Amino acid sequence: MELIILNVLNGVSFGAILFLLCSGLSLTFGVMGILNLSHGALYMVGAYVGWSIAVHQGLNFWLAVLAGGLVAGLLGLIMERGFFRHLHGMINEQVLLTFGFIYILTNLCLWIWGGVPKAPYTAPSFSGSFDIVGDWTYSKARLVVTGIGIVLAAVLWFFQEKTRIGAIIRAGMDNKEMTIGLGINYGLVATFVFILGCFIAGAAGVIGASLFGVTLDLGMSILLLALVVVVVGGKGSVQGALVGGILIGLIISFGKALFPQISTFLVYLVMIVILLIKPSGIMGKKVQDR
Amino acid sequence: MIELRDVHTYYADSYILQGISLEVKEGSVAALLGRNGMGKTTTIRTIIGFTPPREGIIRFKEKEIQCLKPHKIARMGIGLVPQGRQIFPSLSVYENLTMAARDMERGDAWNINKIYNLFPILKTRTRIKGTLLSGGEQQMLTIGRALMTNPALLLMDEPSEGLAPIIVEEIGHIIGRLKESGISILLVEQNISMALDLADYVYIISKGVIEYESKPDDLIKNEEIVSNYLGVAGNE
Amino acid sequence: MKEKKILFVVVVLFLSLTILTIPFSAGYAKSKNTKSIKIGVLLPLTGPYAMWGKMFQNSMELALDSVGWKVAGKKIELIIEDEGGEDVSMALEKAKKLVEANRVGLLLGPFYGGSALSVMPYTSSIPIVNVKWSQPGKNKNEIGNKYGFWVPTTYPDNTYPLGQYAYEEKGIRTVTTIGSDYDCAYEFVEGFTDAFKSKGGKVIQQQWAPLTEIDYTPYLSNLKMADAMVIGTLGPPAKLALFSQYDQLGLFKKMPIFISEVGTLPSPVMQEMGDKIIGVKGVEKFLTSLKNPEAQEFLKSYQAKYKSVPDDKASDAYSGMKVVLAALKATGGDTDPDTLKKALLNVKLNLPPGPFQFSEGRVGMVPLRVSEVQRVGGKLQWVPVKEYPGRPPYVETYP
Amino acid sequence: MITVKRLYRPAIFASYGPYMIGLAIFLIVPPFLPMYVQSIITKVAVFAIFAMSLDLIMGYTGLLSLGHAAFFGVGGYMAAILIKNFEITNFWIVAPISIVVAALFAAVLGLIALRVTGIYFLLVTFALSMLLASIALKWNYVNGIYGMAGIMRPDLGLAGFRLNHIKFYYFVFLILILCYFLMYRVVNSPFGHALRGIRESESRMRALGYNTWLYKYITFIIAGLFAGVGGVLFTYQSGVIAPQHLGVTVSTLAMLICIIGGIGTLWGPFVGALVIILLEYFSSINAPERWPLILGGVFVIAVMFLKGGIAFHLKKLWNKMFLNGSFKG
Repeated sequence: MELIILNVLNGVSFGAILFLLCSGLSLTFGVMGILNLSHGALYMVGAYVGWSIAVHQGLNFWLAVLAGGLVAGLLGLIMERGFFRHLHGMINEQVLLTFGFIYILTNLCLWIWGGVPKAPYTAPSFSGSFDIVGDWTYSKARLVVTGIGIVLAAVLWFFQEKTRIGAIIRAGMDNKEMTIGLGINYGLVATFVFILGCFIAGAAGVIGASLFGVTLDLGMSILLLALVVVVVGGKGSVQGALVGGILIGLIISFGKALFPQISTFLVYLVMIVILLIKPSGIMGKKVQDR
Repeated sequence: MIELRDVHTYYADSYILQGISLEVKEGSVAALLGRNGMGKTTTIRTIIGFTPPREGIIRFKEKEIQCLKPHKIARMGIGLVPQGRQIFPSLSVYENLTMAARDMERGDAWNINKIYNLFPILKTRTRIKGTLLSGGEQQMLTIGRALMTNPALLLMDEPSEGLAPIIVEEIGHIIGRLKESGISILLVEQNISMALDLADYVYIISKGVIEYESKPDDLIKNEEIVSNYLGVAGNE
Repeated sequence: MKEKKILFVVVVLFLSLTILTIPFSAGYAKSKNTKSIKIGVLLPLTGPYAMWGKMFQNSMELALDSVGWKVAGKKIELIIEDEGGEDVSMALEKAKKLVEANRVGLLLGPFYGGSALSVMPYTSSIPIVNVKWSQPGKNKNEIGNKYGFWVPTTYPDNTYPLGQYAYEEKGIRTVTTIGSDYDCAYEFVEGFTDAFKSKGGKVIQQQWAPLTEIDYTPYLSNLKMADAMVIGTLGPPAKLALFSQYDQLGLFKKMPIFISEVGTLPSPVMQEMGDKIIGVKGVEKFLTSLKNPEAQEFLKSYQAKYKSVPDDKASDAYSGMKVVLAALKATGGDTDPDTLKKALLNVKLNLPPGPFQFSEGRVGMVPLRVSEVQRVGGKLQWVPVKEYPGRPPYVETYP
Repeated sequence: MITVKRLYRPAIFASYGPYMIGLAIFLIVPPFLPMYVQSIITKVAVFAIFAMSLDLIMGYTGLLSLGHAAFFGVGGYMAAILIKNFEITNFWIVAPISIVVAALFAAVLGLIALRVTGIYFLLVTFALSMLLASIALKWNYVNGIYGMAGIMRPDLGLAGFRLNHIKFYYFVFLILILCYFLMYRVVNSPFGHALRGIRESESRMRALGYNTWLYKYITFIIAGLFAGVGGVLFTYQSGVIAPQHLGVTVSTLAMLICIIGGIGTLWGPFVGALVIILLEYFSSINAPERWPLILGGVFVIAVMFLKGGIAFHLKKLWNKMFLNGSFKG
């Protein structure tokens, strides 16, 4: 029983990080049709920037979250304005371009921050643990991360479902041409969504770093999980990213506890099964042939 | 209000509009008639900028708009009621109406209450997803959505398509009321009788060129044209 | 359109120039210069082990500085190539390039164990001395190279004293272990458990996580309580994540930790981890707190030149280069593999970790220190608590 | 008679010139290069085969695969298993078995992957290749994370004949030419034309009565087969095969080669392989710490400015020079 509770907690908190990372990826994918493989690299950049602020400069953790997000958002702005707008509908090229950005960003991080990995850092008030079931204690930081995930999910859900710009974004995913025909500058909206996605990725990097620290291969390894989450949850919706993130988080956490030997490929198996049963993902809408 | 001069449009390699010229005068309804596949919808798409013309001039409110991006064209005051209605399925009725609303500050501007007055049925469905409405309600929603952008000109692409006759009549009434309120309308139709009732001027398009234009009364008299270009529909 | 054309021309020019000019740049002279000794080095300058690549380069250059880049009257030329990250074919490619294009007299590296294994069949097939920093395991394949030398001791031998220490000095009777799921970590853990079990201790649980794992909480949630936990995880990121998650679960108070390589916890990172890691025990050859003159000299000159603190692996690089230099001095700069091999086997030196010599199986032997994290002068440091003398690897089965 | 010949010669030169020059360079120059460059040129030929096979599905059929390295790796692993674990050294036994196994994998994985289209196809292929890579990573039989090393140049079973560097290069080059012509036959057959039809509009081809799924499936298997050829040769060339070679990095490398060289032409990947492999190699030598930056920069430059690929622009240039500017794509 304790084991189940602990693993659920683990899974949900890991899922919360995955959600933070994927909500942006999924939105960009839904709105612009761009599969931004450099999303994981932006997460990493955010985490490094956060480290500089929170640990190196010793400033407030939340300031670090903001700074990580802003730097990643700025990179997103450069990517979108400088590159992606010239590659409409060219999926090959987009995939390759984002992959190129992984190389570039990773090497720049090596250049700026050196190869020494950074230890997990967090606000002092969230470090440590408190008692839960039995003689077991649980990590405060993980619960805070879960909380942030839930709050952000609620905020994003409200943004997407209850505001006018959210309605425009959803309208654009349904029918881009019609949205433009109603006089909406959808290019601008898409840029905004792209930057927002990158911002969330960067902020997620700082939040994720409070549990996992930062290393140079994070850009690639976290991306693989993020892609799985997007596929499982379905693109373009906050609910999808949340459901996918938490589901994958739980699968990973229970997989490690119950079948450690196959836990690594369990997620890929789940992804393949879901793609075959419902290619649009659990919460996704119908798939359009591109 | 809007004027097309010798407009040529291509879809990739196929040559669709082969020199169209037409005009909608301010406050009037012009009808564009013709069979399927003759270029009616392409004309609408060309005006709004989805498939910009390769040659020719489109003038709206005395400005050339053929080089502008679609959203800029729409923002100049053109409302689009597209073929097949194209309601956004993920949006509620309310959101469908409000998402593109603009120019609300004008005194006589359209707003959500005015739309609900015009289409009382929509008010009762305000929280429902747009695509769950009946065909007629969807058509009303589409018109309402276009009106919320406060256009000076409405481009209506077959608003009667696939609707029961009684609903068509209602839509016809609404178009009439819109015309009275001073909006110019370019009406693309296959329903000849409705178009002739509403229109101040009629164009007939065939294979990408305007074959005939006149007042509606003159067209009714000209049975040869009606049977050649509009088929049996004109005999009803 | 015109702009695009110009851009295209520029790009093509750029590409063709890069490709055409590179082969003619430095280091490609074919002639065999007998006036200088060429040493080829493979280091991880990119990828997940990049933090050590730079440190290795620094340490080796430091060792060379001390002899003025000259030995037996001949100039030493260091040719460093990137072995990449985990794509092991790159190291092999570069090894071939060093041997065949640069005609290096001897080869140092590579660093990463996987790369070492991919390079090994090639270096075994040619007569060239290859001094490595990877540690040999129990895998017999690894020792096919009769000109291969390993500066650090073997994986299991490294942790063997720690197992003895835990049982004898600390009264630990049961342990639970966690490690990365691959050979290297298996053998680190095995060294500990072999010693521990031979004394009568009991291993009650063993967990293995994927190499790139960053979330250990699920494993920790599964943990069976024992007298101590042994960590055989490699790589600083994994260790850092594990430590902070261990702390977040409040486990530091409940179960002490023994780790395999203290060098994988770099000093700046230790300071970030804070007081919670005080009392963690580990085992290593070189520690910054060593008092012998060689260690002090190495520390001082490294800090003076590079403004940072070297770790055990840096000392390996330094030691390796020192040993090579001593051997080259003995041969008069001759890099003939048999002569050099003989010279290397005869080298006896006092190095930063202590007296060094190769075992018959060509594995380096230095004293090992069981040590503990303590706060010394406001800084967290590894402080040696017991020294175990260097001895031939207990898995010595080399031809 | 003579005048006719004279008129004809330049025309032949004009249309086949680039191929002839390219062939001549690749036949004549290598013996004069240093040995390690020969080894790199051999790698170029290997990746040319691999990238061509990717081009079959990407360029001609319009399927975006991010998991093509799976078949490359399976071919390579199979060869390594036969050589190291079964101790079969004869190339003529090892290669066919490995290639067939790669094709079999393609046949099985194709059944899964081809159930979806577009970007989802990209994701499924990606997941499948990562699945294989993570299995290889855990499987002790294939040496797990370290990969299988120490594979020597192929034994061709001819008494007294050993392949040295340059002979191995010619051997690989010969196979490259062979693969090129086989794939050339495929893409220029009615089958190949149907593929291009599918790329342009799958629904139209379906309406015309083609079983488009079957066409795609067969192409997927053929591509897997040739990727297997590349994989086998890669194992021999590099002497090592590791889990990374099944994964996404190698797949994107091939994709980059195709895009830089030119999608939808078979010799485009060849040019691309030459540029990319040499660039990767030499930049990693000249800037050991910064080569990923250079490579990433090339990704970006290639995508932004080399639309259509080098092959396309080279051909345009050639046609301008020798065919009076009349350009036929």
